[in-house]
Amino acid sequence: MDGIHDLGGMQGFGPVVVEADEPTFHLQWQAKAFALMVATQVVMRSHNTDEYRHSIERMNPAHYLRADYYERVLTGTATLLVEKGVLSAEELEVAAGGSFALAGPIAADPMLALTPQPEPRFAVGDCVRVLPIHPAGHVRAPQFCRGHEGLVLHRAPRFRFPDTSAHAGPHRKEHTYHVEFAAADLWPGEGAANDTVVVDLWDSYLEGVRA
Amino acid sequence: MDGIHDLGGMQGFGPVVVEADEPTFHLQWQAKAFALMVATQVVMRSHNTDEYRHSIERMNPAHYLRADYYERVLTGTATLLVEKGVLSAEELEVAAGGSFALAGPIAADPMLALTPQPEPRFAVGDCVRVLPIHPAGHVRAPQFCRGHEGLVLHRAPRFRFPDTSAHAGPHRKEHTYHVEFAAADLWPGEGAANDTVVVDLWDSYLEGVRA
Amino acid sequence: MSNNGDAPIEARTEAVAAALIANKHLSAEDLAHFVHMAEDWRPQNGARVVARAWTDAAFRERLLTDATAACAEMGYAGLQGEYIVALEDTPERHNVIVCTQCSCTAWPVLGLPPNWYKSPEYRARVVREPRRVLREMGLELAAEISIRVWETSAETRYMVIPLRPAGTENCSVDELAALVTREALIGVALAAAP
Amino acid sequence: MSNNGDAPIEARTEAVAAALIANKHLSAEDLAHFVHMAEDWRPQNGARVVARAWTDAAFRERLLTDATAACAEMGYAGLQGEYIVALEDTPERHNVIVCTQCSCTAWPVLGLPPNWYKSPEYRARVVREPRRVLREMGLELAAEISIRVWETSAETRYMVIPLRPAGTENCSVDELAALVTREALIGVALAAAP
Repeated sequence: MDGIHDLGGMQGFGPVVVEADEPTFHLQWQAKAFALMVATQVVMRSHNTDEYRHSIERMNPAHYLRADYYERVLTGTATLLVEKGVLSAEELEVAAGGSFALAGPIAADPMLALTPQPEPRFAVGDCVRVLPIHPAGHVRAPQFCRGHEGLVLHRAPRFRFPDTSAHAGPHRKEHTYHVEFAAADLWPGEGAANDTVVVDLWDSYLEGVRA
Repeated sequence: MDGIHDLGGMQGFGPVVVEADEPTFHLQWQAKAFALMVATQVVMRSHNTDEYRHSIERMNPAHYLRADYYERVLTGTATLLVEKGVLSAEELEVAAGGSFALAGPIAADPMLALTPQPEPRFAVGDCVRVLPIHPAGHVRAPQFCRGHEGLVLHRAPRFRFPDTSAHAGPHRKEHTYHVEFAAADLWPGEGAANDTVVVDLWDSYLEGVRA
Repeated sequence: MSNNGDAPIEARTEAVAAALIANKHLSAEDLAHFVHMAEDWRPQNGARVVARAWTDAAFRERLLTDATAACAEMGYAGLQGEYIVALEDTPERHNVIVCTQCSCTAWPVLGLPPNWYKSPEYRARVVREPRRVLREMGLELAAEISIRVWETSAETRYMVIPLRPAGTENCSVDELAALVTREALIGVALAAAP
Repeated sequence: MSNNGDAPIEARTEAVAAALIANKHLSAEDLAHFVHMAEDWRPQNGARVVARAWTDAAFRERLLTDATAACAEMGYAGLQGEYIVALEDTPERHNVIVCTQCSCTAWPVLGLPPNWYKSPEYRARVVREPRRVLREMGLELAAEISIRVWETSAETRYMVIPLRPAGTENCSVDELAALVTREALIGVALAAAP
């Protein structure tokens, strides 16, 4: 989905503020939210990582930007526990003593019909183009590189295909590629002639470009 | 700028809630914020409408989404009054009795070098493509149509070119065109075969497409 | 970073107004003037334009050719009404207006836009999934009716001329105007049945 | 609509934890286990990897060929460390890591990511204007040095091997590791001078 989480290239944000010697967790609830996120996936196996990432993406954009990282972690996890029927929204609100905003629903038709690519189609040095897709569900090709051409720097092993994995689609694994894009092509006018952005992309997201 | 204001097509938002018989203003401060917005432009001539629109675009995205419409109106207006030296941020905070978040600064290099087009280059029925531009300053070609082809339905009169008008560039007026895009081309997979989106675009934003 | 620690919005608004008035940049009367002006911009204005177009063929022609002049003829002109274009619905095509980047509207004929029109929800969604948004708002359009969404990205300000409802042959112009809501002028509703 | 009226985040977190524990889906020990695990993931781990790569040519080769195995060899493996790739800076090219869509990081070698890495500010800006962001963060790179920004969009987890600072010929491996901060492992800082 083209949601607020897909932040790459959005303008209007201020400086990046670094805290010196930042601890792993600042507050106890943050440690607990992190542990809940991992334990629901690893111990309970309530949902997988792709479903989890998508649950955060479905948060209302205003809530997403207002929330601390660990509030997003908790909101996504709680949303899935409710959607899977493990807990109810009502019991959470009673226990929390107030409102408990969850993420929005999954789109009606979240997956595109992208042909599975169990065998790698591309090699290091190939020129590829990212398909100009806009799935309504989970997808891990950032908008800023869609439609653009890049060069394959590296081929990684097969990993679960996130679009189907997040939406209970057929089991599917594909290679990913580290694809290098010229910054001057992604954002003409930013003046970064020799800078590049490398995006790690599943085979299905790509098409070959004849040299 | 590719800011949070350019919302067309962003996913993750919930239902549109209509209030029956909504009044012109719900609260007195909203009426005053509106009047300040108009009066600073029309009576004081402190800044023009393009500068004003851009001042709101420069709000921090989290603030933008959190704020009521008239809080955005006030924030943009106050930002320009401070930037123009009419008021100081300090006096505003003293008078308000607390913090007063303003919009962020104008980008260092806000205008692209788009060739002025004082004479109309296109006519009704022409096929045009929106340039894949990403100016760091004010621009009124929404991201969702950039790079896409559309059909000219109508040619409107000359109006101030917003990119230069917002940034004290050379005086410039150009025709705008009502350009129709196929929804299925803008967002493949949404299933709106016979729907279209018409965007009102300045001549400079376009290039001709040979049939 | 988000800024939640701001002074109340009433105090911030008052701070700007008071400073400009104290410095004599503006008067309290200036502000009152624009508030009154805004209160005179009402969707009833646009409704009267529509009702006249339904009943006066020559006016309809003028409205479709030059809506700015046709609206001015009825006394509706001014800020954000400098170049108005009227969009006439047909049985095959439905028109909807949005401003995705801010909230531009033809103030003199539609009034200041309502909250829903200014919401991120409407601005983000209606260009991409108009049929679903209209359905959620209570307007179910047949699949064969195509939707044209008009994005107010430049200086043209639009108004929709909805289809005249059946059974209104004997209605007066005032009765017809009463069938046209602000929502119908924007295209998220039809003109009401009498 | 934004949701400002929520119960405090502490209460919401506790509500989820208490319900899962009450229903025996999880135990308090499970939660404590993952908190302790996270506290063992420290940027000092990655710093040791870098220091060894600087001083042990055979290890550097293994790290560049198969960083997952090379890190595991030093005991750094586990969640979000299933496929690690090491990015070696050169005098001509500087590497920076980001995750624009969430905040993925190689936990076992970098630790959980710091707040700045998870902020919308960093995620939105560093892919588009890396040179300006690095400058604001205190790292001014010469114009002829090209920047490669690595977006963690799939399952590869990256770590940067910064350039070994001058004047460190006589430093021990531990002394070298102390020069490598979390920020240097992500690429927004250089290894410190001794």
